[in-house]
Amino acid sequence: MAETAEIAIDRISMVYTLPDSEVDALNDVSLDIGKGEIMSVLGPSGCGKTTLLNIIAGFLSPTRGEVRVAGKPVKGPGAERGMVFQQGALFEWLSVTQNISFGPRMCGKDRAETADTVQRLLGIVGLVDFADKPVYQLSGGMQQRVALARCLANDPDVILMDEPLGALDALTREKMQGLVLRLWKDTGKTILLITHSVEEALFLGERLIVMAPRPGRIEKEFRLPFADEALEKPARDVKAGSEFVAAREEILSMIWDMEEEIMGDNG
Amino acid sequence: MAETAEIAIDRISMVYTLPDSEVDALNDVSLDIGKGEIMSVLGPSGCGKTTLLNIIAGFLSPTRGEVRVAGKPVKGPGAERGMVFQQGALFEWLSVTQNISFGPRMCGKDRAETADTVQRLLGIVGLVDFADKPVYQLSGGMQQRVALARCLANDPDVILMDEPLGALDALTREKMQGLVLRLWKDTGKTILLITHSVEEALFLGERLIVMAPRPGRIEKEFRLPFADEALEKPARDVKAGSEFVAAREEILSMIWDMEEEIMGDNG
Amino acid sequence: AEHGDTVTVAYFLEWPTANQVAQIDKTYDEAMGVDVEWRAFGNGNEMTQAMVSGDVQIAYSQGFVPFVVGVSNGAPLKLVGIAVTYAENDLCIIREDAGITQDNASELEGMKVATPIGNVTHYKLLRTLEHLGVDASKVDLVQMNPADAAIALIRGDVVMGCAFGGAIDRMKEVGFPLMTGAEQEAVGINTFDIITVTEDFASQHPELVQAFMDVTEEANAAYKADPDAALATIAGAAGMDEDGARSMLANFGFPSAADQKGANWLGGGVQAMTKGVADVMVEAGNMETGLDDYSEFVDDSFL
Amino acid sequence: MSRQKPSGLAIWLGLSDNSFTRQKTVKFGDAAAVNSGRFYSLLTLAVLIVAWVVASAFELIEPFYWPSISGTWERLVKILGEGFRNTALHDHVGISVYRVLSGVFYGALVGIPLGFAMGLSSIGRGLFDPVVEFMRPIPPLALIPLIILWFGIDEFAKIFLLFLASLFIMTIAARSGVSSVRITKVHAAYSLGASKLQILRHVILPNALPEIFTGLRTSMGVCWGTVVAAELVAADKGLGSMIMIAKNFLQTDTVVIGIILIGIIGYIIELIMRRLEQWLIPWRGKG
Amino acid sequence: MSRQKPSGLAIWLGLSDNSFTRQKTVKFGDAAAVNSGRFYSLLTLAVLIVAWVVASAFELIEPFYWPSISGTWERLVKILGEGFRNTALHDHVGISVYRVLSGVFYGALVGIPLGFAMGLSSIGRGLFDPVVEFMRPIPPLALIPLIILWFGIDEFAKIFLLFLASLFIMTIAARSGVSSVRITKVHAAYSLGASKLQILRHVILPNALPEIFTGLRTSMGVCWGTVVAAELVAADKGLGSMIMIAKNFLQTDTVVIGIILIGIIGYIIELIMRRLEQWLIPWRGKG
Ligand SMILES: Nc1ncnc2c1ncn2[C@@H]1O[C@H](COP(=O)(O)OP(=O)(O)OP(=O)(O)O)[C@@H](O)[C@H]1O
Ligand SMILES: Nc1ncnc2c1ncn2[C@@H]1O[C@H](COP(=O)(O)OP(=O)(O)OP(=O)(O)O)[C@@H](O)[C@H]1O
Ligand SMILES: [Mg+2]
Ligand SMILES: [Mg+2]
Repeated sequence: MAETAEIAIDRISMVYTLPDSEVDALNDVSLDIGKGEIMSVLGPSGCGKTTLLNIIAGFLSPTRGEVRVAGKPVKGPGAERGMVFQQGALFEWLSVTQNISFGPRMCGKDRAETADTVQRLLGIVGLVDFADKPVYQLSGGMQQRVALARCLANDPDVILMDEPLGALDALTREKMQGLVLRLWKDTGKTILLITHSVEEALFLGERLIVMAPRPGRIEKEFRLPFADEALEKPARDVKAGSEFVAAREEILSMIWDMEEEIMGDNG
Repeated sequence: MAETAEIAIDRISMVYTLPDSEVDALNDVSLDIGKGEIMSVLGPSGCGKTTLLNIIAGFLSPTRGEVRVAGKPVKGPGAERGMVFQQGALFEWLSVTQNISFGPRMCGKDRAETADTVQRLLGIVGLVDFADKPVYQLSGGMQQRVALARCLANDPDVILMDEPLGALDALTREKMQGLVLRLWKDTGKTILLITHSVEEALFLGERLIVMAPRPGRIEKEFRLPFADEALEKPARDVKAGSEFVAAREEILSMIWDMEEEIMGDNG
Repeated sequence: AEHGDTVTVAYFLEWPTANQVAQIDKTYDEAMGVDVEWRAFGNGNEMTQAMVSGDVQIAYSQGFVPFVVGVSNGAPLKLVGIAVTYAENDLCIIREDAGITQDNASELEGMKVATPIGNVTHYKLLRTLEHLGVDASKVDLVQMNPADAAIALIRGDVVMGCAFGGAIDRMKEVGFPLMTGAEQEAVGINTFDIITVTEDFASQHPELVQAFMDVTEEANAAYKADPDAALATIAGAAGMDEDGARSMLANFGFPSAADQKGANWLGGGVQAMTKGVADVMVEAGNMETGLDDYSEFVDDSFL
Repeated sequence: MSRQKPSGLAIWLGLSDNSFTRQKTVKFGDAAAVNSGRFYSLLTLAVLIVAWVVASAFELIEPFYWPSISGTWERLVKILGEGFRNTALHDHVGISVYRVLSGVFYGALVGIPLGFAMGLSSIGRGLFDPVVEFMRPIPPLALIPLIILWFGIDEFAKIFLLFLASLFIMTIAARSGVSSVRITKVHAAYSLGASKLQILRHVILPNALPEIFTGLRTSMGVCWGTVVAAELVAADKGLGSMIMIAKNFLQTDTVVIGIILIGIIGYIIELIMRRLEQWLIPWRGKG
Repeated sequence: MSRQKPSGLAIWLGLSDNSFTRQKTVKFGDAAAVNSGRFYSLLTLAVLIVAWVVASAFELIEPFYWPSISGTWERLVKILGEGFRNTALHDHVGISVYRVLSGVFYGALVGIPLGFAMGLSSIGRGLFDPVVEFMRPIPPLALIPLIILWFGIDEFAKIFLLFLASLFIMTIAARSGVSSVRITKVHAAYSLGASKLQILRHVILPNALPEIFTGLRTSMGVCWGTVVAAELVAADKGLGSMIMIAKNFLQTDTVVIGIILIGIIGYIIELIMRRLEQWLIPWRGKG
């Protein structure tokens, strides 16, 4: 099967077997993500977002179906698929530089070259002055910038992000969104980003997937102009645009209804 | 000095003395909050929001100035000023009902009457089915509803909230905002609410105070129509309104500049 | 331990013996051609255990009962000589204020008595009680080493304390012997400590055992010739003051090698006595079974 | 690609991946992917038992180093029937357990109020700090000589030793329990109109319970270790004295039985404490 | 209302509120409002010392129960000069410390790999679980009789006992260190191209270090308590044997000196470990 999709998710299902029951975390999910695309995933808690990401990353193998990245079936984790987690995935015993250079060092890359890469990435994420600090001395926002840089240091083709900005306060978060967008534009990576924030999903997705739970599935897909827009005009203008506000409204009510239906009023 | 303000903050200053330096947490802050008003406070981290609230609550005594609530100078905490904290202030060894009835029980109120109050409050916050659950089994949103009910059980005149919704996810948070607004409308309490979310501050404040740090001070004050509007039309319509979006924009850029000025780009 | 050229000898503190002159003067080391390390123990059973483990090769002045208990359980020990005889240095002291004497000794039933369990003191206690018509099984025996027993008696935690060595002097401050050594000997309760070696050591290094016995014999002879000359040295080695050491030594006997070969001792008396001790311990329920014959564990060839 | 479900037995034995681990591609470093390995546990047990049986049958080991399996069994039956030195086995066990429980009880009785005083008041902290800080690093065993001198060898002396062993553990546990109370909880209670006494009773005490319980568990363990030592020095009854006296008679089988009993009872104590904790403090770690 | 600043001395003594506590209106229940209470500490110390001086001067207590201050001082000078039983005091201290350090060292040497095997592999966990679970609740003291029979009274036997005392603590610490590694860290490392060995070396090991260190600290404490017991049997040197022998001779002053030394050294060990921890694992608790 010839395909152009960088990530081809081919009818995967995931069933977690519990002692007394089974959870349909994903049910017959198919999705293609093109090379250089940035896609955001939205959905209520427990709809299988993390499960999906873990399958693409190769940490879980699906009960049925398969995922192909650059045409090759995923069998396990690999350096060509970088990950950025919510928080706490940095190596707190290492400095900023050591964290960023972790991938190249593990893969046995040339030292001088690695040092250059690290220097360049420190510049990109604006942490040149903090190169030798231990990461635990950094604020939450800075830590996530280190996580981004660490992921980029290996120059992966695909970047998978699981609520990367979820633990940041509102202002820092907005700034970080700009950084992600800039990186996407500059590097042309394929990015898949999970978020709980509707605004973030709208802003950072060329495409947006809304998932629904029980069984976990893709409920709706949108194609959005905002990420591209934001490359030209200020983020705040994009977010204040009437189109953005309207899209936000639509998705919010969709999720709201979805939640209501599932849980009643006890969220 | 005859005054009509429910909370009169009269030129208070607060200096924390550290071993080698002093922090001007609040500098000559004055503010009047009318009876039945709902006021939100916004400001970057470290600008003294919590300090201000703690002084009103009576946990801290200011270095200079004084706070009067209902005309009486504040000397310590009291049951007429209720508090709602971000999280972790519930008594996890008690059930939902026991948490809510804590105040009346401590004050030695009539048992039957307390039971009625609790029942009524359980209804208001939608937790009738969870009355006998231990609170640690509840989700974050439910826990904050218990915290609200617990505070209301004592029927305080003033409710002070320090980021009450800060730890909730976006959807739950929106729902809780509606609840706070409804409570305000129904009970006519004087409410002071600290938040980090611009949207929340706009939505929940008849008046909004923006504070600035070093020294902690009130930078700007707004009078807003949205809280009142939201009593009549759906929250989502209010938030999607162009006025709201514009106000959001203005305040965001104001704080953004404030932060930039203070910390450079390293948030 | 036997690290090539070290031999470890077990001994007791507060137990002044004539051969300690040779211990301090390192006569043993010279005669045996090895380093002799002296290790102090709290009771004879621990000596047996240390010998079983291989860390101690010679026990000087081990109690007779621990030896019997040990070999009955298969410990590879050999009795090669008599160290000291001491009727008056292993006694049960009863508190003065208890109002108990030999005549009403049965009042001990139900009372607490401190004794090291499973050694000569214990054995003598059992024999004494038997002689005085006390039901030993009704006496509340508390396992204690001499020093602890002395403290317990002085504090009044126990009504009677049985011990050997310097602890007896401290006990006598608050009480008197239930039976004196002489009284005990008169009814056939003999008291002596022995010299034991491990079987391995005896078979692999008989010359060292021989040398040890020779030096001991000489030291005993020298002491008997002039007891006062060595007193200071002995007291120091035993961890006592001179008066205490002198009064204890006064009651010690160090039988010569020739005497020991005689029928009273290794010539047959000891073998018989071994059986007697074993029978008493078995009867009192402290030992499972005794052996029929203990003569294979007695070796008089080094005397 | 549907997979065949492994048998329940294989999962129970830890030989097959269970439903949780089956779907993981990388298991190394993933604590949740480590199963009970029960098969290998059974293997270990089997090897140990077979080794003992073989060694016993062929008399490979001198019984005073390690007893034969049949001898140990006979001894156990005998002790169970006749007791050891005129005391029934359950009395030996009972008295040791009683001593431990008493020591922990008195330790808690004194230590908890002490810890509360130290955690709540500058005066309390100041008064007791020097004593607690100085006594804490002294192992209770080192105090045995002094305690014999002061209190003799009676029940009181032993329980006092165990009391000391648990006292400082309980004091420090209670103090840290008090200090760990979230200030927002206390503030919330004040704002709800609670008095100081009410805050002590309804906020600080329940909040300190988990740490107090941890202190109790630690105390139990330490006291169970110390009771053996206390019974070494002077005792007519108790598991520790049983071991010591048996040792004097080279009854290695009784020593082994005693050690095994001590292990089992220590384990049972730990299990009971865990249960109690789940039952009494279900909110533990959920604040 | 400006307030007068209290004197620095009054703050140091804990008699006046410091800058942190001064502004709080409600202090009860607020752990941060409890100051050092140094004045009362000094008071306690003063009372204790005066009591000792008075008791000594008027000979209120039999020296058998508690030594006089002058007698203790003289004894200390004597022991410092001549040593105790032909061994210098620092040798007694040294040998005890050496035994503890050796025991902890070997315990760590065996326990850490064991804990890693148990935390990382189902087979490792299965194989060792029965032994660890069974041996853990047995206090090392109860093993003394067996250890004397097996290994005698030499240095080896003592260190083996301490080794056992620390082994299970270290095993469990290492195991829980391994199990506590956040799965996201391991996943991140895999995604960065690390091999299993690299993950072990660069992720799991550093991540387990804080718990291993806690294990080391606990081991030190437990071994320091156990060394006293280990030295009861046929020891000629060491603080434990010094106390025991001194007690036999009713030298209460030496017993007290020994106990105080044990307390001080235990405290010093604890301080050193804390320092080492801050220095070696600065990231502790900051993950
Ligand atoms: N290891 C597991 N075992 C059993 N069930 C699991 C496991 N992991 C996840 N689940 C279940 O699978 C479903 C999907 O979980 P998943 O973590 O993928 O959701 P999510 O969309 O990431 O949720 P959230 O937004 O809360 O992170 C949930 O119902 C969850 O309870
Ligand atoms: N107990 C204290 N001692 C010393 N300085 C303090 C203390 N509490 C707060 N501060 C300082 O006072 C200033 C104001 O603190 P405050 O907690 O009131 O800020 P905030 O606006 O609530 O911040 P945030 O949004 O992070 O909660 C900060 O600079 C803070 O570091
Ligand atoms: Mg998720
Ligand atoms: Mg704050």
